[in-house]
Amino acid sequence: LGLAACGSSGSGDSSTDAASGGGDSGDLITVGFSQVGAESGWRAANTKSIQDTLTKDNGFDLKFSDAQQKQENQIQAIRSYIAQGVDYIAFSPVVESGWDAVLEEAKQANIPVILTDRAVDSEDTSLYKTFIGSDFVEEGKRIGEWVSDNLGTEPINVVELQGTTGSAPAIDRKQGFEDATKGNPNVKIIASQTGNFTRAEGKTVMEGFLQAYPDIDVVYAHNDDMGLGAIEAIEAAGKVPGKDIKIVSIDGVKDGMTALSEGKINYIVECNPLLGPDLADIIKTLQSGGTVEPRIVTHDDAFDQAAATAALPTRQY
Amino acid sequence: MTTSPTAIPPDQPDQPGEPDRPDARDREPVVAMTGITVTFPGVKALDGVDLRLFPGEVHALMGENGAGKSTLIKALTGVYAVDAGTIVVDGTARTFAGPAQAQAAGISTVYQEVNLCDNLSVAENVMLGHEVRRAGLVDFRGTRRAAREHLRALNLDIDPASTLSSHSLAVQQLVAICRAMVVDARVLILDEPTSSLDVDEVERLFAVVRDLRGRGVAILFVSHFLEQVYAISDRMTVLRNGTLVGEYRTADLPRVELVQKMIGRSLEVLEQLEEAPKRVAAERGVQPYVQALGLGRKGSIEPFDLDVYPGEVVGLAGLLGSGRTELARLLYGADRSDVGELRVEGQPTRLRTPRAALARRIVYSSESRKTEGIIGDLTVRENIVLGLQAERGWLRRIPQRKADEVVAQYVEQLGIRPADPDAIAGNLSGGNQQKVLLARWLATQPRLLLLDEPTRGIDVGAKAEIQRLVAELAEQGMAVVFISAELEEVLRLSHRIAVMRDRRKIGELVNGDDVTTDDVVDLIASGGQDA
Amino acid sequence: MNLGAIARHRLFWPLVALVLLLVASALKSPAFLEVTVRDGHLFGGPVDILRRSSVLLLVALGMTLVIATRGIDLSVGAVMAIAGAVALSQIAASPDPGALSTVLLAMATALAVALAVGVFNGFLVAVVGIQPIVATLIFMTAGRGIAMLITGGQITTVTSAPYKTIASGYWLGLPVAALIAAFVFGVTALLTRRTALGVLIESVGINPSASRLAGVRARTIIWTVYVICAAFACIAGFIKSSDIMAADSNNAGLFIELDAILAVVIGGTSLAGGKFSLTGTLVGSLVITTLTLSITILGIPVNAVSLFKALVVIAVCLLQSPVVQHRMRSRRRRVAPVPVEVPA
Amino acid sequence: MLGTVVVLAVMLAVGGSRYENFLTGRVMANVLINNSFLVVLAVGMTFVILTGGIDLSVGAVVALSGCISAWMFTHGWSAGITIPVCVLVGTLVGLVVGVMVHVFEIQPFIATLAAMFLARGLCYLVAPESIPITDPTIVKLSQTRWGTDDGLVITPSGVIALAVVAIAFVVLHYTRFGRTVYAIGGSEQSARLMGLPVARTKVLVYVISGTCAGLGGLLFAIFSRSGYSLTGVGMELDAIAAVVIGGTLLTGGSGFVLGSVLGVAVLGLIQTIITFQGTLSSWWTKIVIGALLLVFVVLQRLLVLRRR
Ligand SMILES: Nc1ncnc2c1ncn2[C@@H]1O[C@H](COP(=O)(O)OP(=O)(O)OP(=O)(O)O)[C@@H](O)[C@H]1O
Ligand SMILES: Nc1ncnc2c1ncn2[C@@H]1O[C@H](COP(=O)(O)OP(=O)(O)OP(=O)(O)O)[C@@H](O)[C@H]1O
Ligand SMILES: [Mg+2]
Ligand SMILES: [Mg+2]
Repeated sequence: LGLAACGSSGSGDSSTDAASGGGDSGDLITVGFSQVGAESGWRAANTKSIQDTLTKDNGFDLKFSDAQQKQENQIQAIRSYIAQGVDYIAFSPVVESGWDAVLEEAKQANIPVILTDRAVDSEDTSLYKTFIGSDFVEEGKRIGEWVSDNLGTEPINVVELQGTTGSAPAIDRKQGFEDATKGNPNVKIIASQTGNFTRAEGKTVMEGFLQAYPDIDVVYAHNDDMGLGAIEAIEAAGKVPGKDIKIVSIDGVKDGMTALSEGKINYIVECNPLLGPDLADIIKTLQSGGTVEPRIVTHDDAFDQAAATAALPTRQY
Repeated sequence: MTTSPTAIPPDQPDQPGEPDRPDARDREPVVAMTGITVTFPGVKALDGVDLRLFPGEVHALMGENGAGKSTLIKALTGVYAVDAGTIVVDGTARTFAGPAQAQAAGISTVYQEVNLCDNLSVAENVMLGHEVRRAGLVDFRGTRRAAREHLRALNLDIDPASTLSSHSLAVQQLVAICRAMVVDARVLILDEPTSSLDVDEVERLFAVVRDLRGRGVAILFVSHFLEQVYAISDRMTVLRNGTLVGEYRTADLPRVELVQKMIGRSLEVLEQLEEAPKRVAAERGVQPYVQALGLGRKGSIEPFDLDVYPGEVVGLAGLLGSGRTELARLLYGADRSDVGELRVEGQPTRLRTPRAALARRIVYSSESRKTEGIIGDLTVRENIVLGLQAERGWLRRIPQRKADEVVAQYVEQLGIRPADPDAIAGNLSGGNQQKVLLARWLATQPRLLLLDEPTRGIDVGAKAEIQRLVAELAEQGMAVVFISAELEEVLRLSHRIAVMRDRRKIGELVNGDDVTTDDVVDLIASGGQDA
Repeated sequence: MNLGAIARHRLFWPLVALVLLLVASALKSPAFLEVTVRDGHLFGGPVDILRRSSVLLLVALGMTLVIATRGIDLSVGAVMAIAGAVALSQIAASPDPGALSTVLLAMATALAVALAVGVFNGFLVAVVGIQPIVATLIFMTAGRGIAMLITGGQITTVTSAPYKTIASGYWLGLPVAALIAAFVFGVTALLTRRTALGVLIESVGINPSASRLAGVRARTIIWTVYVICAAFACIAGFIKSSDIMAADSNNAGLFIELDAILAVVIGGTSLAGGKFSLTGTLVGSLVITTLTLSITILGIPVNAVSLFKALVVIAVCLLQSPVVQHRMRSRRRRVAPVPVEVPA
Repeated sequence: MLGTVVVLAVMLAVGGSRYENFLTGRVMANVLINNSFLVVLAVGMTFVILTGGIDLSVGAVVALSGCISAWMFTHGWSAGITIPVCVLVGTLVGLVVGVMVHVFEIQPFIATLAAMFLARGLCYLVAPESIPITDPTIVKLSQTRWGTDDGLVITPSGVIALAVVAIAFVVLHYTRFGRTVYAIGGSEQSARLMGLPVARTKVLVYVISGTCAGLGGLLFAIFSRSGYSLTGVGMELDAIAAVVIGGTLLTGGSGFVLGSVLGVAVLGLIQTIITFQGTLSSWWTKIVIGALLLVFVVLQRLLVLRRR
């Protein structure tokens, strides 16, 4: 089903051709993309980047679907893409495991699959071409290292605002942080609770922490939104976020970066959502018969307050 | 004979040894309840009551509304737990955990309120739990066939496959009775089975009951119709206010004495009952309060004309399912008419909702008080003022004082018991619920009162009271439409009688002293040709 | 009143649960129950609980009325999201986000939108006759989509002092959010108990067909409760978005309908409709809010949070159940429950 | 149920005319394959709703059953033991719920909500992270396809789902138990006074729903070959929606299990249409799902009113 389309499409750098070629859909590469959902600002930016890059002008016919955070919807969408006979399938898996069956179907239909943002745990790596995205453990590690180096010079009490219980970023970011701070006896995680990656729950949990533990030094939030919620809680309790209680988080969304430049957050490790251009490149490469690395780690910056102030004017998301 | 109204007369229950029916003496009672006491929060519904049922006997359980008849039945069948007392069935003491166990022990019951599942077919309602099965699976054809046979026994020629809800309450009552007959019960309990049946149905039922009696079944029968009780029962137990008055052989107890034992008062009430309420001739020539011109509704009632004048009681006579209820519902806007015109005081009016009728001072008291009348979880007070309140709208709440006044007036006037405005209406006895419903409508001071079986399940005293009330209200200028399965009652009260058959109004009779039930029955039989 | 009578009260066990949770929290963190005055405001755990329970209480109050008519409203969370999205995107777009007039106008717009949703829900249930759970499921899904459409899927953040006051401000030393909830509670209590609305709602809930025949405008009443419910959810949405000064369309009020229903039921109102208790709902809301707060304070491990919640809820429900209540009375008696009639 | 059929046909016609490859065997087969677990859940839910109850725990039970099976497989248990266990987990939860509802008279909504929290809580304990399932039986089950080459295929899960539907149909319509279910839904009090085994039936109904949820969990485990604690969030609402769309009244006493299957088909088709459209943003997806649901229930309602 998918083969005919593959054979007939143009080669190499076809973006300009396709743009001038206009509506002839035969020249367009059909890509089915199944997004996790729209659960956060980060995800919205990610979606936008993909939708803005895989346009008709750039030679793509994007079939987009939102799985509403349900794996069954995502499997259903991928099956539907296979039935529709798309050229490529890309998706951000809701969960790591459970993709073998449907990916095998794609493989049988000769449709190449690209994973974005989150990995799958299939042992058979031939099921997908590549996985492009950040390394969550690494993100946690970088935060941990920064905390250990910059704040861990004296004994500090850290509270952790975890992401959604059981989700891969939550597990990995916790893991990375713990790995990095294990060696430093000064860093002590005194409490850890889930804030579900949301601002409101971040605030709620932080309020609880502030009631329960009078001596919090550092907040480690698994994403910016929970960090921003924590800022509200800390301010409401009459303390100064960024000074009385330091905050570190992951993501680097605009609100987070603004708070960082205002000194309310102390350190952010970026988790780049702009995967659209990379995805387009990978597809173009594959289309022209090239090969790609099985794991492409996106470039993630890390920002302290000065860097944030500098970067803020040019931030896209 | 003089007894104080409160004290229970020291009647001696007849000696069980005394032969009443030829073979009763050597039989042990199949059910013997002794010293039964049941209390609900705040109410002692039964206090040390005894009851014995003998095989091959019809035993009537008598008492006013709220005397505890239904409670006693429910205590026997395990619906309520008893606080004290013993229940002996077949010589062994039993406590049933529920109707299922009682049924298994051969006690089959028709409870007072129709308790069937109206989402299911007639056949299933009759046969549920006893379906004909083949290879473990329900055989619907066989089940329907069996059901049809059971229905035939009661002369009920309805399609067993039709859903129960499509039938009138009276039919449902017959179906419930049918259901009780399906099991080969040794004890059959009928709690007011005849309350909405007409003469023919009652006769039919009695034929079946006699037949069962002949086969040695013990039957417990509850009714407020004294004629019926005397026609069928061999023995009776009288309750008053939750206490036992005594057990008697029917033959030994004249009606007058029975009533006296039931209500603990002198003969007055009975006399009232006998005496026809005065019918005051309507002042003809006045505009009718309500005038239906070719009013009808497809599939439910053919177009009919009907005038109801102020001060007039119009009775509706007809057999089961003849469409009396439907007619009343059209006049109330409970169902919407699709042809014809309705005039209220000469003004063409479309009644789209009951609320619109209410605004024109037309009210309707439904025959099925359980599903369309009483708001079970609300108090007596709230139920009584509901009609008034609905009329005033939600914003202007009826002041507490006014509500209390109104409620007190009707509780007193209708003898609602317990006389506690804060009692939960759903816990009242059936008859008292009916009174509450009536109170609700009287409180709105309507101009036209549509009464659908208002005396259903009401005790003799209260019935007389209600009849008097209706006559009195008409005298004061209220227009009344009166529906009752009891033809005598219709005849006694109405100035005019509209006769219905097959969902059609077939004629009208002007009532007079010379009109008898036979005239009405003839009219129905003739289908209105000579009307 | 003797002890037995107190123990038999419907709200006895919920209150016990509330006290136990508070005591446990206070044991873990002794400062928890202290109320201090700081900058003229009251501070401390109890105040915090009051402030925090306002959102749930508002939603649950509306839900109580809906449930009393035998209905259910699953769309409350979506309405909260819409309220926040409309209000905040309007404030964010205005040239002067800090002006009181801007904020009031934005809130009025949001309220209008929320009322429209309520009207829509009520229409589906009361007029078209769709079962409440499905009728409101429509807006539970679509409403959140609309909220995200308004904010473009982003979290809209604003800085506006008057708006911030709603959730974080204090008046007369008390949190404004709690005062708003208390005010709405008072108004609802007046509306239902000083007028006939309450009893009419109950009558419609207990027996709709009998109520209609009694002349009660059943349809209008059912319609009204959905509108009221949406309005209350809208106010809750204001508090929620003001709390974080951001409209998080995807997460605002997510799953709050379940908590609200739980609060209503713990408060003793039956889902089968009929009699309702606003005080009960208040207690229910406090229990659930305290439960959530105590999870953090007691340091329940992340993986056990759900389990902890389940066990508390089950314990309260079991103790409150008619059967256990009966058992605990010295005089035992078995009365067949009076089931609520459900006409098919 | 006629309304459901008509609207379903309309949806297919519209979809077929709008999208290429829509009316193909493969797409239609996918609707069943992708929703086999939902079919089983909806069947169980139908029993509960017919008695006038509701079961909110099924989504979480699906997750629990999946997590337990994944956990057991990783700890070396064989499929012969694991599969029954993960179905019985559902049965057990159903039994607990049934006892809470019947013996303790806790309202079904609350009892099952508590069971939902409980099951979800147990999930986190059993499997904090998602666990892949590599057991050969499961892999085999998930890979087997019977059918034609053009995609009109059926999977073992699909067969199980259809078998469950058939059994449920017979049980509901042709056994005393099934008729008692309807009777209880019509009027529980009447059913009790009629001497029907109300207690047993009510408990059993939740046991059935729980068992179906356990089986649904197994099917989901086969479908996704993994166990994950966040599986099936909101799935109970899908199941309830399917049942109600299929024409069953939430007040109980009226409805058909086949209707529920059609309800699942409607939900599956809505999802399919959305992927075929392929241009809907996340929020428009939600709005369109809501709108289609609206169109659907209103149409169905109108059809019912017409027939009166
Ligand atoms: N479930 C209950 N809760 C509280 N009180 C009850 C309950 N059931 C009955 N009662 C009370 O018990 C008393 C006896 O009622 P019962 O129904 O037995 O009367 P009855 O003799 O059958 O009257 P009727 O002829 O009107 O049917 C009444 O005062 C009634 O209010
Ligand atoms: N004996 C019967 N056989 C068949 N159908 C019956 C019978 N009795 C009543 N029905 C059905 O019951 C339905 C309701 O009739 P309706 O309620 O108008 O009766 P009614 O005149 O008010 O009599 P009642 O209230 O005494 O039952 C009718 O549709 C009729 O078909
Ligand atoms: Mg009685
Ligand atoms: Mg009638």
